[in-house]
Amino acid sequence: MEFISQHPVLVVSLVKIVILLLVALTTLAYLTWFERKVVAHIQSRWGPYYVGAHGLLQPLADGVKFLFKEDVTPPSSDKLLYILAPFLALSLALTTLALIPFGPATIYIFGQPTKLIIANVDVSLLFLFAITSIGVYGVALAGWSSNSKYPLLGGLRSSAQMISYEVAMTLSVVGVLLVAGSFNFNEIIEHQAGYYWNFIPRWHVVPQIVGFLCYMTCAVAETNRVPFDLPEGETELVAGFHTEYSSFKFAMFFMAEYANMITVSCLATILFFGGWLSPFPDSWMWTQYIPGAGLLLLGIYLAYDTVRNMRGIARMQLAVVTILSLGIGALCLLPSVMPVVQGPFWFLSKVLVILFFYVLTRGTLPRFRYDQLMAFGWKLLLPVSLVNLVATAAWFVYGWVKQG
Amino acid sequence: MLLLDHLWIILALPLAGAAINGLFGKNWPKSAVNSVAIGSVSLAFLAVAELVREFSLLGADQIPWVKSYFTWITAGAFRVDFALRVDQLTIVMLLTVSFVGMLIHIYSTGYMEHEGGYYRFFSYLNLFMFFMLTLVMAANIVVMFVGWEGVGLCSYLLIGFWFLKKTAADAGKKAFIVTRLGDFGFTVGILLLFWTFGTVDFGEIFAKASQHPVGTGILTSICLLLFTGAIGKSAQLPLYVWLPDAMEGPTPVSALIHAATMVTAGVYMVARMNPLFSRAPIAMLAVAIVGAATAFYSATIGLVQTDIKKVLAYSTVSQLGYMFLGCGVGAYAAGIFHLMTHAFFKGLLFLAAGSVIHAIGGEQDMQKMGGLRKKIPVTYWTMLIATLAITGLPPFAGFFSKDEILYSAFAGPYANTILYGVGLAAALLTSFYMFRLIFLTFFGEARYDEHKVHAHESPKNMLVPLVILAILSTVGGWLAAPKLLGGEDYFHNFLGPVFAAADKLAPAVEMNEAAAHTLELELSGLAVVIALIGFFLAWWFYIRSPKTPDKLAESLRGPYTVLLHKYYVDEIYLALIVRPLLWISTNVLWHGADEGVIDGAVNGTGRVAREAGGQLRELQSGNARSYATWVVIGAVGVTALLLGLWRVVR
Amino acid sequence: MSLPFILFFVFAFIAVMGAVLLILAHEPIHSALALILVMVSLAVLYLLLGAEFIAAVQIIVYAGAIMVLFVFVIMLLNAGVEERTNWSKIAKYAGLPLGIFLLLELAHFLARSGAGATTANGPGASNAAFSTRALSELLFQKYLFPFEATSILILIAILGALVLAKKDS
Amino acid sequence: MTAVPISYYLVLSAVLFGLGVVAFVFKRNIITIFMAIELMLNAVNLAFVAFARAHNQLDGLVFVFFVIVVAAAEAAVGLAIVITIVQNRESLNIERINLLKF
Repeated sequence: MEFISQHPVLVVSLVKIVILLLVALTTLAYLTWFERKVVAHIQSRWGPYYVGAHGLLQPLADGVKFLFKEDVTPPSSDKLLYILAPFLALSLALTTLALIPFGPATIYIFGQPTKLIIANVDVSLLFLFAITSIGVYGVALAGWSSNSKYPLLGGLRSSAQMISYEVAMTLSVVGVLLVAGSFNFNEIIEHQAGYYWNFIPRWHVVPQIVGFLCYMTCAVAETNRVPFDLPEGETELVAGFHTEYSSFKFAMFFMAEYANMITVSCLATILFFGGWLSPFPDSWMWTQYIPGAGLLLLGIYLAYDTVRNMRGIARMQLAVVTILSLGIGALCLLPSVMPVVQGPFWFLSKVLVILFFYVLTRGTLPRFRYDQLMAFGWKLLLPVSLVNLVATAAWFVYGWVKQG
Repeated sequence: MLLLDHLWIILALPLAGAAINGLFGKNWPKSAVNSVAIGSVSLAFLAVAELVREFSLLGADQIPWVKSYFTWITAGAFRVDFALRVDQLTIVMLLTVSFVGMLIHIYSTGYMEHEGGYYRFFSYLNLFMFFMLTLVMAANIVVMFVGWEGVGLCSYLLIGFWFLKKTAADAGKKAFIVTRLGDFGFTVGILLLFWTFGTVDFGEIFAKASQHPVGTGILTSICLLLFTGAIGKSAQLPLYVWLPDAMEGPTPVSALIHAATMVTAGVYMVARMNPLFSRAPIAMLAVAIVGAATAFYSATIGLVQTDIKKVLAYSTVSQLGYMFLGCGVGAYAAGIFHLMTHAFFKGLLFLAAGSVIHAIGGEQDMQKMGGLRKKIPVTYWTMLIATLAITGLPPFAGFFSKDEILYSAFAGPYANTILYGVGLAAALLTSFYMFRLIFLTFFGEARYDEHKVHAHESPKNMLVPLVILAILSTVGGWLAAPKLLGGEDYFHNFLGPVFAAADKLAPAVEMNEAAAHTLELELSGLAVVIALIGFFLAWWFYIRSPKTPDKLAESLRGPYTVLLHKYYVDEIYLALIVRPLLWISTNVLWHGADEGVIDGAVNGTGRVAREAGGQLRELQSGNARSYATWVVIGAVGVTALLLGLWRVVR
Repeated sequence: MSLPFILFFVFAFIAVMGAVLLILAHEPIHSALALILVMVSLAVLYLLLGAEFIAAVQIIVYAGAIMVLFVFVIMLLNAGVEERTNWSKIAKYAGLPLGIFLLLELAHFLARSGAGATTANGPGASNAAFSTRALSELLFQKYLFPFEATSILILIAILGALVLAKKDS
Repeated sequence: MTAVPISYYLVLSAVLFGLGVVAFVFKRNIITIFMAIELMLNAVNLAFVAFARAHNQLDGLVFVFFVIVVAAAEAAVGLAIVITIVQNRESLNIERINLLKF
């Protein structure tokens, strides 16, 4: 006990971790719902609809399903690794979230002042890359330990793919590092404060547009998403590295994938879209009300929807959601809470936009061929990001901008 | 100030040319090789011109302009920068070397047209330019020495250019080795210099030297040693023997290296070192004596030679003698001036001679020429001009330079009547054998087989340099035309600063203006008369009554043969030096030291190694794990050792 | 027992265990994982020593690239249980004692020198993190030439790997 | 909060190095032997960092950096070699690859 009182930081971090985990896992779950909905609408379907209002309970149902399915372990598999792999994948995917700053505001937990970030490391970006680079093992080991052909191929493919695109990804980010002159996320974000002609925000997308495009492409590839989802390309290797996996282990891979999506989107937001910075000049005071107002409007619409369309149990469920959003909206309008909320709100909304882009690509783009994938990575992305890097460096050397 | 800041460009250009031609030229068409070679050299010349322009803008306090590029050697106190130095003397040399060099490059394209190893030739030629420019621009004696040896190397390569011809190869070797004798002295001189002044940089040396008392033994010995180098390089008595043989090389080479530039390096060096020499009167006397002696001596040999290039070679030696005489009597400017004019007219003479040889299909013996006047007019006229110049007839270049030297030998600060007399005699001989050459070559009836050989004028690219040089050897002298001959003595005023130190030391000559002028007039008149006498003798002997020479040869059989065999010097050297050396090398060094000791040791080592290997190879089980273990054993041993040492340290 | 000590001992133990596993494992892939374990724990120790950048690089390059390469090759060659031949007698008998001996020697030696070092400037060096900026400045100014040299080395390595692994058609 | 004495780290690195040596001698699988080498390199790196900390000088870290880079190059080439060996000799056992002898 006294050990804990000696190290209050530990306690605070613990609390924060718990909160973050809860939020993250729910987000994961509802991300699947979100994706299915969007894809469905792209294909002019309804998507999940019957479990709960607008299928809002679908993720829950899926989770339950996964939990209660039989967990098959292939006899010829390498048991240890077979079990280790999914844990590795998921835990690493979630760990990265610890480095993400959600807002500038300082909050108090047990009277301990602390920021909206779990680990504010000096070299956060490097650490994030470090963790993601370890993430390869989850897939590779899964492929290997299943001791069967398709998973092996899938594992090989995905590890090759991840290594290849990691290079380009890192390089495309270095440009931003040059501009910001720091590895620390908060510093990078703060460096993006200010406005061109005091209304266009000084985000890094503007000077680093090339880097951003490279980054997004690599990010999609890193997370094995369409159009780069060859490791689990159904038409080629059944389900790739997790063919042999079933039940909750499979679910873990699934969650890991979405967690990676979130991480990568957060990273994009931080590096290129000014993280928790508001897109509007601070001089415009009314922007402070946007979060609350937005949620209130959403609540009102939901209320209307509830009354108008919903019947029976669905109506209650949606009512709950309505009350939640109205309540949170009202909460956000409290003068004490408002400043705290700004950062997270903008951050999350930006992340959401990028995730939407993700889903959009998935819904619309066809899959690459493997050699095309490799050629694309090595022969196009890598050179381009290198050129971008060199250009940025030259930019500084010949002093066209001031370094942050 | 582009070039003042980037002096290295001037060096880089020919070097690049040499590299490109040497590496890639083999399979290139001649045109390509030409453009590279000539291009680089002409660019170098332009660079020099630009340099001169910028130099003219410099204030007097900025001269000498020294630029140090990097530290080349440092060993204790011994520190050598790769530094370049530009002052008036350098400028003169640069202009001469680069310009004459360029002309001769152009000439060579015509002369070497039908020779093999075309690219090789030009690569060497460019390399030579590089080293010569280095020598001239060096700011310390070590860099100068690099250039010094470099030109020696190129001379060797180019003399032996037709290395399949034994005489040529031998001549190359001879040139290299004989020069080396001089260089030995030079090297020792350098070391002594460093030992005395603790630096090799000219500027510092001169500064230190100016505090040094006059005529100390150490200074004298330094100067004498350096002068030994000059003797070797500029073919003075007694090391002149290599130069005549060097004529085995292609004529452009003789013109560039053995007349215009390299052989004058010695003179340049002496002039460069004037603050030292002027502090060592004995050394200066030695320089003057050697110069005068050589001038006369080789002129005598020149009288009877029949090979046209040999004659020119001996004349070169004697002219170099003049230059040294000039330096020796303290008229450095005059010496350098003669160097320049000589570069013009002697270069011209060689090129013209080459043109003659070219014209009658490679014949070099003057007794097989004659009557070429009509056949090859341009060559004839240019060569005539050159001859007039070298014999010192006004208003040609040679007149002024020679006249100066003689004047200062007679009435200069270090005047010495005997030397003057010798010089005058040499002048007489010079004009005689030069006109003899002209008459034998161009006058009288053709002594070659008209049916076999069709004498023809050389191509444009050979004639153009001739003409240009002819013009220079005509007007070149007026730069230094003294006042009373209606000239403004630009040259001296220009070089003044360089030799200021020397002139300051020189004993004053008590003589009033008028007297000086009259004396100078008389002397130059005398010189001209002497030259004319030489001309008439030659005319009498070879035009008027061609029988006379042979009669004379009959009546003076002894001296004639002696001269014909060049005083048997080569034979003497052979007997006294070469043979013994050869014997020692063969029996002691080769069979004794090399085969016995060194080879024995090497073979012994080999045998031991083989035996040991035979035993040790058993360890090579081919099992990498065993190897690994051996490595570990080694590691353990080393660590143990370290621990032991650690204890000792503690 | 303060936090750094706890962390040190925990991760030191993990590292040693990893190394031992590396030796004992029969399957190369297990050895690889053990080695990854060692590397990660070493990275943590680097953090303890305040070398954040190196820790990150250690994980990214070593664990994230090099070891992935190893795992990849193992998967590619499908390397199974290694056969325990014992044809090298000397390795069989002398190997272990030598290893232990060297270990002891080194420990002795390093501990001494380390003690010397620590006493040299104050017992227990401070744990303030090394600044990455300073490191980079050192790397790109004092050690610029070695840096470039290594880049050339990498290039050559890439070419070499290509040439070796390429199926000569 | 007192820091861990440097000598602890050094001893640890020595231990790891020793284990690396043992692995190097005792493993038969070429790839594993490679890993043993990597392990030794890591041990050395630890020592480097520890010394850097002891003297509060960054040069040690730079050396670690270089070691890592070189290790990467070595792994790339080495594994390529391993692949070729296996393609030619169908065995990963280093004791079977024993042509390199008198």
